[in-house]
Amino acid sequence: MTEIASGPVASTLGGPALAGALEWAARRAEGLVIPLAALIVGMALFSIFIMLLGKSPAQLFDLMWRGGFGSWFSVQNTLSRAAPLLLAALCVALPARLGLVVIGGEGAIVLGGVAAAAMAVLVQGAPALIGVILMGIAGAVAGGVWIGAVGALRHYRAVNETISSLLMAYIAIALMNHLVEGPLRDPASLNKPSTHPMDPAFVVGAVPGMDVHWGLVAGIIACVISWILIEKTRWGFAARIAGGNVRAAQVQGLAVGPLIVGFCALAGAFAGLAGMIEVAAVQGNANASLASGYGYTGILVAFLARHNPLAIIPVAILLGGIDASGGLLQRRMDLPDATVQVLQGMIFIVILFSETFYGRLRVFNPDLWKRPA
Amino acid sequence: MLNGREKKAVGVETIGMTMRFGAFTALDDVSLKVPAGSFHALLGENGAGKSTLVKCMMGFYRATSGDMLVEGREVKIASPKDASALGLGMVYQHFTLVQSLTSAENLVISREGVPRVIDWRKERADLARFMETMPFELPLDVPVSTLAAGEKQKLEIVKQLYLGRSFLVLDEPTSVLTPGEAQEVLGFVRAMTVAGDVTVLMISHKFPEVKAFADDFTVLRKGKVTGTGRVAEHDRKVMAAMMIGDQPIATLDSRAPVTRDARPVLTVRTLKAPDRTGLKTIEIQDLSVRSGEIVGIAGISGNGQKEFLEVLAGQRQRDAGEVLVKGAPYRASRVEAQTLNVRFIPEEPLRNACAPKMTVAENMSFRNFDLDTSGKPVNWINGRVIKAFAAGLVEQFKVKTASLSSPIESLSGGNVQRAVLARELTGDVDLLIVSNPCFGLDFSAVAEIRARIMEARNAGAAVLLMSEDLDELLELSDRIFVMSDGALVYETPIAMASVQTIGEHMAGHH
Amino acid sequence: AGATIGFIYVGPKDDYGYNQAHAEGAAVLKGMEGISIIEEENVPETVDVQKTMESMINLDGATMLFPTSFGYFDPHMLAMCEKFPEIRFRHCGGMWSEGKHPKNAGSYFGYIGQGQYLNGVAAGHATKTKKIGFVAAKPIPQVLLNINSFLLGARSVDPAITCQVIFTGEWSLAVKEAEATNALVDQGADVITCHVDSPKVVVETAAGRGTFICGYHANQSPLAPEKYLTGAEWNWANIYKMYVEKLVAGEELPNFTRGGLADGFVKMSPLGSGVSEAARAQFDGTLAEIMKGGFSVIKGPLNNNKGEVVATEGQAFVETAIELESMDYLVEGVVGSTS
Amino acid sequence: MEQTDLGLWGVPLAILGGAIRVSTPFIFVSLGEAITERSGRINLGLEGVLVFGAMTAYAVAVLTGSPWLGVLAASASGACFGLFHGWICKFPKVNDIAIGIALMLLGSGLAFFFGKPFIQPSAPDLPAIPFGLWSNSSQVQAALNINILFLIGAALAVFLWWAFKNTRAGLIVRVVGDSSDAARAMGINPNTVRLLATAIGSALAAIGGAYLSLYYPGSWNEGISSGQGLMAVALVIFARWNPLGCFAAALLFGGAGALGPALQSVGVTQGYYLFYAAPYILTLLIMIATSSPGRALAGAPGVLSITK
Ligand SMILES: Nc1ncnc2c1ncn2[C@@H]1O[C@H](COP(=O)(O)OP(=O)(O)OP(=O)(O)O)[C@@H](O)[C@H]1O
Ligand SMILES: Nc1ncnc2c1ncn2[C@@H]1O[C@H](COP(=O)(O)OP(=O)(O)OP(=O)(O)O)[C@@H](O)[C@H]1O
Ligand SMILES: [Mg+2]
Ligand SMILES: [Mg+2]
Repeated sequence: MTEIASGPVASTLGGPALAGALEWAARRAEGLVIPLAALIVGMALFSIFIMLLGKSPAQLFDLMWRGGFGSWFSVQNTLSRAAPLLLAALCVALPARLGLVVIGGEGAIVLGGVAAAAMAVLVQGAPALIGVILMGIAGAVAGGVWIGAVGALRHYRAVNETISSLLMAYIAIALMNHLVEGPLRDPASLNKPSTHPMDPAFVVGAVPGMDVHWGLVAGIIACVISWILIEKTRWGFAARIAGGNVRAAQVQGLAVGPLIVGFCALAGAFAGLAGMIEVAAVQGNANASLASGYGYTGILVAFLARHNPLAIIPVAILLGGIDASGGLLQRRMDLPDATVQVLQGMIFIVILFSETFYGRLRVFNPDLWKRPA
Repeated sequence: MLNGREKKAVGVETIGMTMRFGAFTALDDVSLKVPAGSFHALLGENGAGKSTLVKCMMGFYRATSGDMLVEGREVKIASPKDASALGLGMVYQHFTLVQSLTSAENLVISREGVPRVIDWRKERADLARFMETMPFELPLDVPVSTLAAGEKQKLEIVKQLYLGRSFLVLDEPTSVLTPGEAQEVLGFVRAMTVAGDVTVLMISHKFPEVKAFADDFTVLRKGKVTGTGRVAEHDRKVMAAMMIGDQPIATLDSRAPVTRDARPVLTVRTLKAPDRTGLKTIEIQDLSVRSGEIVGIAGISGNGQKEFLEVLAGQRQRDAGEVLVKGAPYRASRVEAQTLNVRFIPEEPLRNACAPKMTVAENMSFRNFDLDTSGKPVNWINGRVIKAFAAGLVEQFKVKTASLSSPIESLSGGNVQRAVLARELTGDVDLLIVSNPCFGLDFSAVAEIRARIMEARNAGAAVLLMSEDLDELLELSDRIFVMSDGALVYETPIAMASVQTIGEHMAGHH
Repeated sequence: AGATIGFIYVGPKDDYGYNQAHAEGAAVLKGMEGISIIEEENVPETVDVQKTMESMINLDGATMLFPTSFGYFDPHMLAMCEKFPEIRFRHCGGMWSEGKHPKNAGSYFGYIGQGQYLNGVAAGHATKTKKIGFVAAKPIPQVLLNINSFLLGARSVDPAITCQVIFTGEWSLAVKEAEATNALVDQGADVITCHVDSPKVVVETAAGRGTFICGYHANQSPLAPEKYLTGAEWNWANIYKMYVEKLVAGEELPNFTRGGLADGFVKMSPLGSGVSEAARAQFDGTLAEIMKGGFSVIKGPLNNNKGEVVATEGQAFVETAIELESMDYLVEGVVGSTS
Repeated sequence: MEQTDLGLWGVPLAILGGAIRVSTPFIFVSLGEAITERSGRINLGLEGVLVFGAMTAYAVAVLTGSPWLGVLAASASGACFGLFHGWICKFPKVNDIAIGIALMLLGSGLAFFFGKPFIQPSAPDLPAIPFGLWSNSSQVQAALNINILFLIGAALAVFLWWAFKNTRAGLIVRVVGDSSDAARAMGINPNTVRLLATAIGSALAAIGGAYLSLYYPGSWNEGISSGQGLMAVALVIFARWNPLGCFAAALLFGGAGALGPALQSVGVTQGYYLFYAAPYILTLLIMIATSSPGRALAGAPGVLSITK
């Protein structure tokens, strides 16, 4: 108990300092080494699969490297694909900290996009910054209301959030299609029903020096904010208590209902923002392409990141990289599109499996490296 | 298997039983002899290794080394199945009934040789015949989850008898029973041992029942046998000394008298709320707890105490009535609890008052993580402050934990209890609401916790104590209410309290 | 001079429908001297397709791209055109217009409505209930034109024929397409055609219910040889070959290419065994007329199914008419609505 | 066969026919998942299993000419996925929900990968029994042309409902789902039971896939499933883990799904997207109406992670 209070920093002399550093390293290394090892094992398994098909794993990994990370272009390609996943994954990770399994982020993304597009038409001609902000608010509110409703149904009516969020995702997509082809349709959008194009001034452009839109930055900021919220603020702490044990939270007088609804709404707002960015940075209007599965991929990202908002960033980039290299595999090795899916499935299963090793490998036990008392 | 009941009691012996969990030795060369037809008590403080020993005997754990003899013959018990084949059965400390199955399903599926397809007509007839030989009635066709704790415990024992055990281990069987029920159950089991139907090994922390029912006893301490003998030949003090060595036992503060003009801190009027089935309501007409007094609420579990507590803790909606704390309406919000100094200690704290996977330090900060040292609200969490705060409490309340950043679920039950007590009893306490605070703890832990509650009372806190343990109520309370069928049906000052009358009101005979 | 040419498909390239038709067109190029073909399937109409185009250009050195899905054009392909002015892009669908869109972009498309008109002629002879059915994805101009053409073709046989349409709302959704087909048959339709990405499900379900079928996108007659009347098929190979030959020869590529049956952009599946002699005769006659060029499917007097006039007496819209591209009505005789 | 115009009668008939046609995959997947969840595990990966089952069934039917061999092969492939999920989830700290999601990806990935050569060929269909011969309306006949798998599914639902109460295996599954400790105290190995329950559940889900590719809509392509596997898993919660409830929920879902096309076919065409959302809206409304606060989900297996 007492060594906690002093901590490794307290030691100054060489020997103890080294031991302290080792102890500190052991504490941190686990979270890094295990997933990396899992990644390698997953790749190895996939190599076997590829060899059985008579293709060369060496060529495969070479292509994957080049397609995902090997050049500045590839890196940007990867980051572009990772960008929407950051916000989509937060939509799963935040409620998960309260013990809720929300799998319907797709609905919030889609509605966020529609709301943002509608807002853009409404405030056409407004100063660019105001327009973008209003679009962002519209998207966030739409998504927030949608997933907030899932949380409210869960807390106040005991409706299971997994099923309700999934159902509501399908309903949201239907609603989006209805609006885009009906009331909100731009009559000039002939063969691709869309809402009216937004004011070009509102376009969310690329990060200077890069070919990746600001959505990436928004996503990273959202992840960092979420992490701070959960780990460093009273609301996050309260949410973790409620997620760990609702009864304990209630006994402490914590407002569990508002916490659940609030976190769900925030999660939905992030997803809605993802929809807004998709409209403002990519599509230029709302159309059926808004429902392109980011919400579902986000579930996977969140679970791989163990619902830790900071871990979402590397996981999304890994996923984006694999995705980005997928095209090259199709083109150069004549492998079907599904190859990438198989690879992702294999890697992710191994990474998820590797969680069983946390706390079980002696090397990572800080006590082993502790300086003698 | 009904025919199993014709089997005779068997004698069981362990020789040099050792059990290690990693580097920790939970059992160290334990030899224990339970002759056929005897009633043997296994004593020891929390964590002494009692449960570990019997779990090894039952094949639930595989002992590191040591042997088991049944009727003098060496046997290998690799799984609960092997134990059951030898006629050894156990009622676990934590219930192992299947909540969503009915009593009848629980009984039938536990027995051996269940046919692939169950003929319920035949099984039911068999069960009915069997139940006639039992001294208590149990509803057979409702899910176990709807049974009261006492009924569950009875069902556990009935199950073992139904399985025709000739050797029965009872791990703290009476902790959830009322004194009357405990008498009934242990009396019945005792009678069976006398008749030579079964041998019993009972783990207990309660000396009176050991005295009343057991023939022999063995004491474990830190995994070693520290004493054994005839119950009749040893008195309570001697056994206690074997259990804890010569460390001091906490003693209750002497009771400061309640002043006449002590202000009421908690007032409950015409409260109405639905119970958990939604079919019945609980109604509390008028209850007030004054500063510096302990008001006890007695009652058999399942009579609305839990719901009452949930209303007070803000976990359950109320239909009508008011709850006042220091004259102000109380809705159990966090701000109210913080400003009015209201504290809750629910029963089974790991399940009801802790987030099991969060660290010890975090759990200990639940009450004030959002306040700074001067009690003003803050929005930012400071890990260092939380740890320092927890370190102080851990020290002061002697919570045993590997580290402040271990998950609290890795602590033993007694230490979780201590941690929660430490959290809730620091600072100014004006109202303390406690439920079953000593469930499953050994006598020295019990003494310490009761002493802390009394200390809080003497410092001026109003204490509402709900307990299923009548002894505890009689020891601590200034006034006792009896709760039955959702209402407070009887009130008595401690000076006039009689176990007899209270018991009758608990059973609803008035 | 060699060239690398990229094809991008929105779905699997062997879907027995839209994407397969393009992939078959691309496959024809594979034998050509100095030409290498790269393909990517299942590319959604998001930033993904932009990155795919860029990746083909940057990593594979592609100099000409064919993003084949309609939704790729705006904004995705346009963004890439701007970014890579030296690369040539040709998009399937009639979106490109002079002055509005960059010079390195272009469109190609076929008048497949003519094919649906011929489908209608075959259907008009085959139907006994005077009710024919159309399973459609979305009420967009291209689809509406196909529906109207199908009905008008049938009405050229018997003006009492009506056509029931059911929109599924998605380009590819097997179960819904099957349900729509069943609903049409339940309402008495006995010839069915469709406009979805993969007609296989519609064709098989309709055949299973015993109705006749007209195909779309590709030749589905092997799926139901007895019941397959004919079908409107794409013939992209001609167009792709034309582009690539010009590219190799260093000639200027047309920005806007359209054609119908006469130009070999569209073709009809061989008539099936269920087609009567009379039908065959009228079919051949109409086909011959279309091959002459200047054929109008939509011509007055014609009302839409809300009773409003869409073409007055003597007014005719030839296949090239610009009005057809913004069609937002269903003609009289079609049961269904555009929203 | 007489072809008549049913007019508005077509709508209820379509709902009936749709319920029978569309529900079968939901029945199999949700019954399979009910078994798995009753044992305390949740396998969200059944969507992937269903797609792989559809592909396997179709491929084997194409290669052997026998649709029943296809169904058999599908269920075997499903069982393999189930065994894999069951095995991997027995390790401590491995999250069954997450593994399920990854399995969804892997299952459909493998199906698309190996299924490419089978998109073109036609496989023989599973047989159906014409229960509608008494009627002279071809529509009624078509609606009552009932596939054998549907009948098996219906029988299976009744059987499982009975078996969970009246067989040793059924009770053991429930024991394990309620409490691992209780099971262990009875000498049951919870991991083994869950392994088998997941394997059986996945085998059934794969049969649901076989129905899709071999009967309705009866073809193999990458879009064959529109999320039936995932939805069916959710329906199990909706059905409160009761096999009869699963059957009813599947019928409701199938019937409501037929509403959209049926209404369009009788001329109700405005806002068709909203009609297509009917199954989801209806299910959500029923969920809300039948849930109530203060009462836990009745029948939820005690150790199930998703309802904790
Ligand atoms: N899964 C586990 N992993 C590691 N340690 C464990 C685990 N379970 C229990 N322990 C250890 O076992 C100890 C005792 O657990 P248990 O709840 O059985 O205590 P107990 O003997 O009942 O003690 P108490 O008197 O406090 O109730 C804990 O201190 C803890 O360190
Ligand atoms: N699963 C486990 N893993 C590690 N250590 C354990 C485990 N179970 C028990 N222990 C250790 O063995 C010791 C004995 O525990 P046991 O549960 O047998 O105590 P007990 O005498 O039954 O206590 P109680 O009176 O509280 O029931 C504990 O203090 C604990 O340290
Ligand atoms: Mg114990
Ligand atoms: Mg204990």
